[in-house]
Amino acid sequence: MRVAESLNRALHEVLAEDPSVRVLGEDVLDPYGGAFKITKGLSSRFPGRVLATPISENGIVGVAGGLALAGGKAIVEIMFSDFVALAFDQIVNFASKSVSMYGRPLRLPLIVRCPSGGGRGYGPTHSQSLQKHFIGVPGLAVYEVSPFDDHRELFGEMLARGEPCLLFEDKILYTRQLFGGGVADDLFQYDVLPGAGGVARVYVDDPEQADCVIIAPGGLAHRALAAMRTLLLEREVSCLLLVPRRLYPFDVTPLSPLLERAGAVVVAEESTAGGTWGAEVAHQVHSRLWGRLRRPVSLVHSAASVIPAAAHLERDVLVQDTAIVSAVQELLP
Amino acid sequence: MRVAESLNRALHEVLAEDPSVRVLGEDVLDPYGGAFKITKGLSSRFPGRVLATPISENGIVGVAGGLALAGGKAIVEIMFSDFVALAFDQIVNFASKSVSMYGRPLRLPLIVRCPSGGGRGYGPTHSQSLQKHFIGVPGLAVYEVSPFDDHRELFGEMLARGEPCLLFEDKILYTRQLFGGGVADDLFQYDVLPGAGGVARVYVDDPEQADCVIIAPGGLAHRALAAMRTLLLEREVSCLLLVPRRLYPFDVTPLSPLLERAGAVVVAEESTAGGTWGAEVAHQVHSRLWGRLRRPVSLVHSAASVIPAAAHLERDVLVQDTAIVSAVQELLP
Amino acid sequence: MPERLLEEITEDLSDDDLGLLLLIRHFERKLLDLFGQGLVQGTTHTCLGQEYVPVALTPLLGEPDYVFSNHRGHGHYLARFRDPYGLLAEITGREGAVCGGVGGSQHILSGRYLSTGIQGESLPVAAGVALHLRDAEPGALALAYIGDGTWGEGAVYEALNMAALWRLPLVVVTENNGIAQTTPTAAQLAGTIGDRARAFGCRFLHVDSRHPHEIRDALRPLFERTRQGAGPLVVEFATHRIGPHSKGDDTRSAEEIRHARDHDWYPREGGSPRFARMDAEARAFVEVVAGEVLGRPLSAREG
Amino acid sequence: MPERLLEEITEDLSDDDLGLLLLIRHFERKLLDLFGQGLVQGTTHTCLGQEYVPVALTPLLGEPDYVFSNHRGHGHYLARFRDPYGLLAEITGREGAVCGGVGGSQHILSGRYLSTGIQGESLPVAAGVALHLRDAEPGALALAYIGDGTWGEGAVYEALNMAALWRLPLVVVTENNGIAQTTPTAAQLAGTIGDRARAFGCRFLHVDSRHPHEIRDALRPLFERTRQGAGPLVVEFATHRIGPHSKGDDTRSAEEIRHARDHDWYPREGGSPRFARMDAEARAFVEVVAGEVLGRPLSAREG
Ligand SMILES: Cc1ncc(C[n+]2csc(CCOP(=O)(O)OP(=O)(O)O)c2C)c(N)n1
Ligand SMILES: Cc1ncc(C[n+]2csc(CCOP(=O)(O)OP(=O)(O)O)c2C)c(N)n1
Ligand SMILES: [Mg+2]
Ligand SMILES: [Mg+2]
Repeated sequence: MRVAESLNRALHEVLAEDPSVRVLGEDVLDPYGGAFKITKGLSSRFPGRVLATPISENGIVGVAGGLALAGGKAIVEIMFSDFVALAFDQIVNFASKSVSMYGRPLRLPLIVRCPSGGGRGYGPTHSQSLQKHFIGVPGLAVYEVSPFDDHRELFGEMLARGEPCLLFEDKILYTRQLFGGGVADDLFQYDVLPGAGGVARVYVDDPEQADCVIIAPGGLAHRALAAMRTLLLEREVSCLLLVPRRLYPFDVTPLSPLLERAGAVVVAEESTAGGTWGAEVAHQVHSRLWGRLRRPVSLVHSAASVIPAAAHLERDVLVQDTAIVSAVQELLP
Repeated sequence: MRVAESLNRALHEVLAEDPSVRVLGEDVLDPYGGAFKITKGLSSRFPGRVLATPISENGIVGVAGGLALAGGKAIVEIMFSDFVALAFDQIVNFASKSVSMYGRPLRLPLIVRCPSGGGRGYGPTHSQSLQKHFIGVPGLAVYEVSPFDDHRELFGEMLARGEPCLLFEDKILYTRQLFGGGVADDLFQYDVLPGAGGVARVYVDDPEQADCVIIAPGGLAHRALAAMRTLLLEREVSCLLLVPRRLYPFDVTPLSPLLERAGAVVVAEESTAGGTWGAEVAHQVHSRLWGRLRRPVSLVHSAASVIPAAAHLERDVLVQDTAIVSAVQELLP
Repeated sequence: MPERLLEEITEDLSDDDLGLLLLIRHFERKLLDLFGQGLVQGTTHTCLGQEYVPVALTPLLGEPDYVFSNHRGHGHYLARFRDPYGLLAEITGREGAVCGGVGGSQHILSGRYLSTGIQGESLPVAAGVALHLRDAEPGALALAYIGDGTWGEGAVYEALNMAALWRLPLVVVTENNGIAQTTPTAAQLAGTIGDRARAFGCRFLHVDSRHPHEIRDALRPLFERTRQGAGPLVVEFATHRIGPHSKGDDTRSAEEIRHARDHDWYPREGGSPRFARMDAEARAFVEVVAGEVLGRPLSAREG
Repeated sequence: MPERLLEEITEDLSDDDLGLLLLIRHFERKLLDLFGQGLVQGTTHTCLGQEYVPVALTPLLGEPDYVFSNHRGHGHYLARFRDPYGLLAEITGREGAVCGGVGGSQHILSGRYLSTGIQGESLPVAAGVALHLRDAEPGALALAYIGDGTWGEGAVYEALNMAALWRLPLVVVTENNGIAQTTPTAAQLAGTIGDRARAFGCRFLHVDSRHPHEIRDALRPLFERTRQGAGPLVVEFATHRIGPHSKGDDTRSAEEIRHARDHDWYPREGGSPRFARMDAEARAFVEVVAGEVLGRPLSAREG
């Protein structure tokens, strides 16, 4: 099953199980089912609970906040995550404030789905990875879709938080296969790190025997895997990949033993450098494992540039597997 | 002279010297001169060049972007920086993209002034320090007002960049005196670190003889000074305070010799933790000075909370000098 | 609606209405007082001159209805809850504060009443609540108060559009006091609020009256139709802010302020004996409230 | 403006107008073709059926005027610059691309022409440019193209309000093709665009005609007044998108698509001999352009 289908199926299940959930977004109705088809079939199956909205990102998120406030649950689709910039106020100043600024906890079950990332030639305003701009807001959780994850469980966890959640969905994943059965490919297997809130770990034989740990959100999974393959086959370097479900709040503690054992850590993400999620993770790692790493955590980002539309220029800018390979190699003796 | 007057005077000079500069914002006209009086006198002296706008933060920043695009220069006042959330799209997706996304450099001299920070009892939506959410966008520089800085030079530098700049102005500074003549107070002197793009350094006798370096943006200056005083008088610990003019782009290289000599670094800012400017600085420091610090860089933030309106509750949440004192003490042997 | 003689207004009112009007008036006056004495921090926006709007509207609302208020919300709150203790405790950060002192003057939640300090932000939220009510509690509505200046925010139009498209039970009450902070309406609003509302497919009523009975009579059937699915209603009150925007920041000319004061519902000459008595009672009551609340310990934060 | 017989349209036109119309038509058709062959990446929105709008408007604009275009901007660009080489190179990332291949189909800057891919974002920017022009180059104007769906964005109203308040030389051209991606206008827009524009103090004209001469005659005096300080003008073209939203994503029923096609200015029966000749020429020219451009090396990025 492709990741798009998995997300779509998860939404079907969520709506079937909980009649208080609504879905809102631009062009989400059948037969179209959303620009990336993630909402396909929902409007036919759950009439009245799926709303095609005007082109009003700020307004839509506000409406969803109102639904959530009044006792419903709302899932918003932002057509391209770049447009979530228009809803920054409703997300940061309304929804995530409301859950605590009235002096007592308020439930506000709201998910804002954000198809993100480049690699599809959509150009500078349709390709960004804006996760980092939403990190570190009390009352706002940030998640990212991973091809190793159980998406039904993911939506369940987000709705159960009772506070606004952003879900970044790297568009590049939509057409990729969901991993299943613990097998990533012919070389790598995966499982879930126990007690870490849904962190997948991907490794050759033994997660505790890696030369280097790569931490990356779901959108980077395939590039990380490709890098691990190269490193293993061409340099005999074995890596452990950790893919967290939730980017914020994020606590590196349950990962530390693995990181310490390897002594070398790379964090990769598609964003440009500067104030990133990776820098946050790195800071936690450095603080916790001071004196126990061989080298400082290495951050892998895209180039400091807008994301060009032309495929060959875009490739030069965005993080590729080769950048991860280089970062790992530079860390090792 | 108070910082508010210094900023006001700088704006007067900028408008007097460059007839292409306009000022836009809510309630910026005389006799009011803006909610914090920073634009006082401008509309009387430069009629037609100062525009009181409707309450339309996104629109105002867009209009300013248009002015800048067409050959003018624009300075926008956002009444409270919290409202800049409404203009996130125009800032991140239009102004900072436009300077490079058309395949060649485009000049877009635009300053968005953002009165920020708490400590004045304005409550959760009027007290935030949102700097971190704007860090790391290519084409977008982030500055912060410092009481050690030359504000005329600051505005000059921002306009000369020819790209959008956010200027955070901690409201708590407005009523504080601008430092002058190299004297911070009876204990501390200051000067400008050469070759570092306007980083003030504040120290007892010798900037090269500090037990610890504190890096903090301008809004934290007085709290850092108070902490340094306590540390010096009560613990005989001498600190060097570094206050950068520009938060992004930020390069720690020119600061490294000072940091290395001290071997202990604290970065303090008023934001909540998570994806902060401080984490970015820390990452640069760790990468550059690997193996040459006694302890990991310590980050000081406000508590992970909304900012309460009531003064006593607000104080508990926001960074105080005492938090900086503790952070420094924990770093030292 | 033609305007009645000003003096008539207070005399026609029930004790209940008049008492509420006076409670709000004296509460706001006391607040400015406390500010002057440095006993209140931060900012606060009093509704002096505009008290009659929530007093008129509140009886049109039932328990299931939501109210969204804004920065100038003390009157909205007091009209709904008659709880000066909780509100003053909130504003001064004392025990018994309705939101523990976390929200303060501009950020209040109590039951189905919510205010927040970012202009225009509440309108899409109110539309969302109305959407929920439309389907889950038919007959209930969401009412949102905004000022004339807030019509500068794009969020207002995104919300009106969706509310009209989806025929939501939303009432937008605009207190058009002719000014936003220091900016006259004519300098920040092109065209008219009425034309804007209608252009977005909303029903609209302009209200000049300051008489609660008249206002209620005019609005009752319109609210009713909104409850029954006729879609959003925008009501514009021509009103006057007779005090400063927040505190000590009134940049209007003496003449402009006089003009505003001329429209005050509060009789200049002191009014009838009943009025004088109730006025004195309200004033005294607010003094009691203030004394009691300011004597309380500071609020503690939960959690 | 009454609508003339469809067949007349192309016959009345000068060679220049007709040539431009046909250039745009064949350019867009070729693009869909190239997409089909996998020779174009990303996304692109063709203006099939709407070509006459920029063809009609461009002669009303002078060098000092700014044009703001949107996602559906190939016609706007070609009408202004007649540069199919630069545009196709941009869309396919080849040497000679007008923005080096960085911007692509939706993000183009050339002189005083600028497009961007976020709906509504350009309106406040265009207002700012108009403000600059009003004072620095009186007589010049800024013209912004938006679609009907884009009237959902709050930024549109913030911009119209300021443009009207400040009497800016801004023309907002709405190509109302009755749909936004897959959403019919009636499902995303309450009220009407005309009422909205007027409610914000803008002058307004609805245009049904597809005839460039008629359109120009109707608009010339209105543009002139906007240039002379009469404030913003909103023009709504009732038009039809006869192709998909981008590629292969037309969810309309066969009947709806037929209805759109019935409004195509491009004669179904092939038209006059002159038409047939020029049509063949334009088609051939676009083939030459495409062959030449696709033979070029990939664009290199400066700096
Ligand atoms: C988004 C936003 N921008 C600006 C402000 C600052 N502000 C608070 S009240 C106000 C004026 C509001 O005017 P109006 O809507 O007419 O209400 P009034 O104060 O007259 O009751 C402004 C600009 C704000 N709170 N939120
Ligand atoms: C802010 C924003 N939201 C959504 C989109 C995605 N999008 C691109 S075109 C489009 C439909 C636009 O409709 P309309 O304005 O009517 O123009 P048309 O496509 O019909 O020419 C949408 C939703 C976008 N580009 N920007
Ligand atoms: Mg007002
Ligand atoms: Mg359309």
